[in-house]
Amino acid sequence: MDDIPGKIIDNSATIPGYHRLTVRLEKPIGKVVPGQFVMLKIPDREIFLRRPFSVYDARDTKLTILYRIVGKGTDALSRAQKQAPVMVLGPLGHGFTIPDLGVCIVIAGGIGYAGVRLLLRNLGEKAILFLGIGGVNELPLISDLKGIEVVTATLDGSYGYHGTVVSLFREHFGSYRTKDPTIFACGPKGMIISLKEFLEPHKVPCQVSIEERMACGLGLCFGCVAETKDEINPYKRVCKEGPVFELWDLSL
Amino acid sequence: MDDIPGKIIDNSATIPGYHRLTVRLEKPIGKVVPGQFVMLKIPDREIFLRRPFSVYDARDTKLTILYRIVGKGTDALSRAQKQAPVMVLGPLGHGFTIPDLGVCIVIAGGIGYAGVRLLLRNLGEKAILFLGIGGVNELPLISDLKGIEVVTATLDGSYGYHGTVVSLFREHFGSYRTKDPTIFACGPKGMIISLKEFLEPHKVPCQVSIEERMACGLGLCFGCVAETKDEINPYKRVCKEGPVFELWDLSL
Amino acid sequence: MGPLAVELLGKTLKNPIMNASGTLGYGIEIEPLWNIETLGAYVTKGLSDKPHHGNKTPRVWEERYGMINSIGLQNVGVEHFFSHYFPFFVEKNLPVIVNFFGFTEDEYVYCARKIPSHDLIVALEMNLSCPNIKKGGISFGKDAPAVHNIVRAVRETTPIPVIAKLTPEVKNIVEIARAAYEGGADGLTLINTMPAAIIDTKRRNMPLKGGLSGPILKPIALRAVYECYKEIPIPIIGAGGIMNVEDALAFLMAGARAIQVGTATFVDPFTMPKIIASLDSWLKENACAGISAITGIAHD
Amino acid sequence: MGPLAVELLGKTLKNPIMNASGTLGYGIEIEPLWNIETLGAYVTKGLSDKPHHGNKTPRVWEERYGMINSIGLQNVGVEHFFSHYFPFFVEKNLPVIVNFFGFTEDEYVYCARKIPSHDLIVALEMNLSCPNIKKGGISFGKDAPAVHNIVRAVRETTPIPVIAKLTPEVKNIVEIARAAYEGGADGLTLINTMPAAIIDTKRRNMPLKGGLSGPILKPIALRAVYECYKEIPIPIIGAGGIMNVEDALAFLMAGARAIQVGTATFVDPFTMPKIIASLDSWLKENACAGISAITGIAHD
Ligand SMILES: Cc1cc2nc3c(=O)[nH]c(=O)nc-3n(C[C@H](O)[C@H](O)[C@H](O)COP(=O)(O)OP(=O)(O)OC[C@H]3O[C@@H](n4cnc5c(N)ncnc54)[C@H](O)[C@@H]3O)c2cc1C
Ligand SMILES: Cc1cc2nc3c(=O)[nH]c(=O)nc-3n(C[C@H](O)[C@H](O)[C@H](O)COP(=O)(O)OP(=O)(O)OC[C@H]3O[C@@H](n4cnc5c(N)ncnc54)[C@H](O)[C@@H]3O)c2cc1C
Ligand SMILES: Cc1cc2nc3c(=O)[nH]c(=O)nc-3n(C[C@H](O)[C@H](O)[C@H](O)COP(=O)(O)O)c2cc1C
Ligand SMILES: Cc1cc2nc3c(=O)[nH]c(=O)nc-3n(C[C@H](O)[C@H](O)[C@H](O)COP(=O)(O)O)c2cc1C
Ligand code: FES
Ligand code: FES
Repeated sequence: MDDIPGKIIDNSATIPGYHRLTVRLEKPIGKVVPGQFVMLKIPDREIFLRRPFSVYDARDTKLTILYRIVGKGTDALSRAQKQAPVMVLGPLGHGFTIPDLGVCIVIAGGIGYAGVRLLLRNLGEKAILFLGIGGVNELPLISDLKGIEVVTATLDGSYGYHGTVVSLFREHFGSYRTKDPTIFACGPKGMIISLKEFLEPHKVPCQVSIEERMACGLGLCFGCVAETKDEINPYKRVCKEGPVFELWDLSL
Repeated sequence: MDDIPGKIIDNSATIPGYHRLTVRLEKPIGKVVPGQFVMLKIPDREIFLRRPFSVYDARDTKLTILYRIVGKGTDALSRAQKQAPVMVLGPLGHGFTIPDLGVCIVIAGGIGYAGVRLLLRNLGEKAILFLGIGGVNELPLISDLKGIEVVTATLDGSYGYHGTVVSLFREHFGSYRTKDPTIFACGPKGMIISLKEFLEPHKVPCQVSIEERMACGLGLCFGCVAETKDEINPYKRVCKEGPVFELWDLSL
Repeated sequence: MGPLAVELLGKTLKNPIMNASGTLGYGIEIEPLWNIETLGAYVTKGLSDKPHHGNKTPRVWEERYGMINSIGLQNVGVEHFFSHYFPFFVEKNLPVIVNFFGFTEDEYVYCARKIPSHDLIVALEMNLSCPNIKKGGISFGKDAPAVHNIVRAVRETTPIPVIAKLTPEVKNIVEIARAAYEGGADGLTLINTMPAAIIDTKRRNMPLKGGLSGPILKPIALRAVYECYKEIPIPIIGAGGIMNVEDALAFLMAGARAIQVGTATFVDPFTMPKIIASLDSWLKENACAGISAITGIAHD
Repeated sequence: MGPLAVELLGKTLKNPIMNASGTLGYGIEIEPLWNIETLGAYVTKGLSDKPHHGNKTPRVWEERYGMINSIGLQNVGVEHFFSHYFPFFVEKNLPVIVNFFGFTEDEYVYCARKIPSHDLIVALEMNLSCPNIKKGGISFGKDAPAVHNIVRAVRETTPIPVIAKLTPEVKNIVEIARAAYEGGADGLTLINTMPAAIIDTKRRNMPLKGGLSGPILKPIALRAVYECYKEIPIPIIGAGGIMNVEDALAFLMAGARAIQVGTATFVDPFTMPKIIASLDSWLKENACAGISAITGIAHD
């Protein structure tokens, strides 16, 4: 882990509202466990704190993230020019643990895809991706994903299954039950909650990557906690003990 | 008076530590009385308030100031690139009043030259300039001054008279006494004070341009006052009733 | 009146934007740039029974995202204001809030007594940050009983509505606001500047201490407005670092009926007309019938 | 020891830089980036007699040039700290200041009692911003008599030097500092966060209120240090928005013996090692024999 200066080499919209940012770092970020993230210093003086983003791809001195514009920080980032200087602190947090056996089912909702992209690349054809997006126009988000089976749900029904990704997954779950499945999920809170409700009776292993507002990303401030079932110490830091948690440990 | 957007078209060092800034304004600033100033919004987000600078030159939509780097604002300004956007509020304040008759003696100390440059241009050969600088290396500051008699004092004796500009002026004063002289002065506080001490017995008319830290430049905040001999209302705003005052009205 | 109009202390203002006291001179100075009638009301520079000269310079210093001032309440005195400057507002038909202060309780009362009732005078705004020379220079606005007494004394002096303007340098602003309310205040202005100091590390000295204003104050002021809105049933005027329409909306949503812009005018003298225009567009874009409807909605 | 060394409460620290409580976790978290022995001392996260879970999220929010936090004093409890985390500092031979709090006077005393005397423990830092649940949640640090009493109670409990850490939300910080001094405090930390709130104008709600920290606090903190240095004869540790060596120098010149860095670490985790290195260069460039010589020079 280090805080590495870098320069933006690409910052273009994949689809409207979603940008892919590639940074050339002064030195390699090192080994990244899928699910880990970086704290990015956005090159705009109005943005005081850093922002957390999942590592989308990291090879040698090139680091990529995929981000959605949701507020002033991501908006400022989307306006950053090539060559703009950034600082990349990472890799941070506790990532996904890949099981030795069984089928790997990855469920991603919207920008949650960014959080599992590296996982998918590592799993390769061992994985199947259930993807939930708004409509067919968001499909280009996964255009760089090769050799992996994808089952898609769109909220507007413009492509694939018409409905939420959890409903879609529910319909397919039966065929995986006996195959020792591990589930990996990343997406909006509502998605995680309905996934939990569905899985409750089945108690299959499920790792989820969750989000909280962060200040430091390093475990220093205790600003980013999630409530767990640990009775002595319920609030765990998303940036340190997470962002990937066992679904069954969380109090959602 | 208006607040006019502009773009930097030149911002180069005249001599080390002294920059000349030329701005292309979106519309002409209008008639400027010599001694008037502008409040400049420096294109750097770290600089919160505007900074006051005398109008050095203004023709049509081109405005020039000459500034010395003394602190964080002028330092940031010196690093501003061509095409950087600025805002120019002006012309502001009460400038010099040119008498109908008599000889015009202009005394400038260091960057004080910037405050009388427009006056000198308007006076033309009616004027004589007593200039005080540190050494010969600062002489290029007045290289654009044509057709005016200049008598120079340097503190290090490297050019012209060796000493302060007020000592130099003192030696010459006798020859102007009978010529109905009006004196115009701009320079550091110490210069103004020693000028006053010298002129005290003679009581010739003397207009001085003075400086104070400013917030608004418009007479709104009463942040920039100078003490005058007015008993009812001693503190006058440098940005509104000044920056040019009758020397004999001031309590220095 | 249009959708920006607000009711304040029995008068209707055409919009909720006014200057903060002491940041728009005597009003006439801004005329070369824009018409002062643009404002909902003009708030006077702090006036006193007798004229005051104020402090020596430096009086202002820049700070990251703010500034510190130590003007020292320079003003021409209340009588001179009414004879020389007030007619300008009458001519413009612009409502006026008269900010005033004293260094003793008597001075507040004498000054208030000299302020005439006039259709255009919306209220007297009491600057309670002023040092009480009888109490060792601790400002009037810091102790609940002192606030109660001085507000009551002024309230009994004048038929004009009284607004208490509070300092944030207190241990509990809601408690102080309550004391003002119980003393008879008809409204609150929140907040005045926060005491602060500059250290010049080059010269190794302390060139200026005084009141901090500008964006740096905003989160402190917003909390004061938010907390007092819940507890005190009189209208609040918000102030502290309002730079743009977003900031103005935040204060209104936190509970302000109207807002004051101070330091922002020094950075961009057109800030207030811009905010007024942007508020108008905001109402249209958000299909909101009137600006008053958003006062306090952050509490819902 | 080198030119950066400072004496503090009978111990020598190798430099005057420490973290602010609650902004460097339990100390071990920063190890992947730099050695914690770089610091003059480590200040613990606020500890209490019993563990505390803290508040629900959101707990942090960005503000222009600062942030607001409402962590709610989550901590593992003082006993767990000493059994699990303190040995790390012993191994590193790093002086420790133990920040602690309670919700009643008794809790302060019980907690202080559990803190062992140890050569590395420089002082106990009492967080007086903590709400007093018996007094309706108003913090201990706001009234002079309350501060006097609680400091005295702790002082009588422990042989370790006691530092009072004050909140800026008071009517007169010098008066509070004096009460702490007279109650027996051996030092002061100035200042804790300032209460503030965020309004989200898009969602039209108030997502978070809590303590404001970061550069926005600096001028307020500098004034507190400057004023207390003149009046109170015990060492001051300065805190509030220190981002770089310039800021550190400003606090030292205003009167601080040492300084704490909090929020800056979130923006750049290397802030403290950078300040230490820059202070060292500054001393050389300014031909200054020791950093202690600049404490308070802005007063000369
Ligand atoms: C471990 C982790 C990994 C993440 N990875 C990605 C990623 O790969 N791609 C991506 O687009 N986003 C990711 N996020 C979310 C991203 O950090 C936020 O969208 C971003 O910080 C918002 O900043 P802003 O200034 O634009 O928004 P703000 O103006 O601060 O807020 C706008 C909205 O964003 C939400 N938000 C703000 N901060 C966070 C946060 N830290 N986590 C979640 N929501 C937040 C707010 O609640 C609000 O709804 C990740 C978050 C975490 C914690
Ligand atoms: C009416 C007027 C006209 C001026 N014209 C010119 C000009 O043509 N060219 C030029 O170089 N300078 C001029 N000045 C001075 C110029 O405004 C200051 O040098 C500048 O504001 C300093 O800003 P800073 O941020 O670099 O300095 P800071 O970091 O703020 O301070 C550094 C030093 O500058 C001094 N200073 C800061 N503000 C002012 C101020 N408003 N007036 C005087 N000293 C100040 C401080 O006392 C300090 O010594 C003028 C000032 C006034 C009032
Ligand atoms: C230069 C200056 C002068 C001020 N004078 C007064 C005054 O006379 N009376 C008063 O009540 N407040 C005075 N204030 C405080 C402002 O009215 C306002 O409450 C404060 O500045 C916060 O608002 P802002 O951040 O928008 O400036 C003054 C502020 C400044 C900056
Ligand atoms: C996330 C966070 C947690 C904090 N926790 C504590 C604490 O437990 N005890 C305490 O006395 N101060 C606490 N503080 C206050 C800091 O120690 C410090 O006084 C304040 O933040 C000002 O310094 P800064 O501007 O450098 O952050 C905390 C501050 C932050 C930002
Ligand atoms: S963001 Fe600071 S502990 Fe997680
Ligand atoms: S700078 Fe504001 S009155 Fe002169």
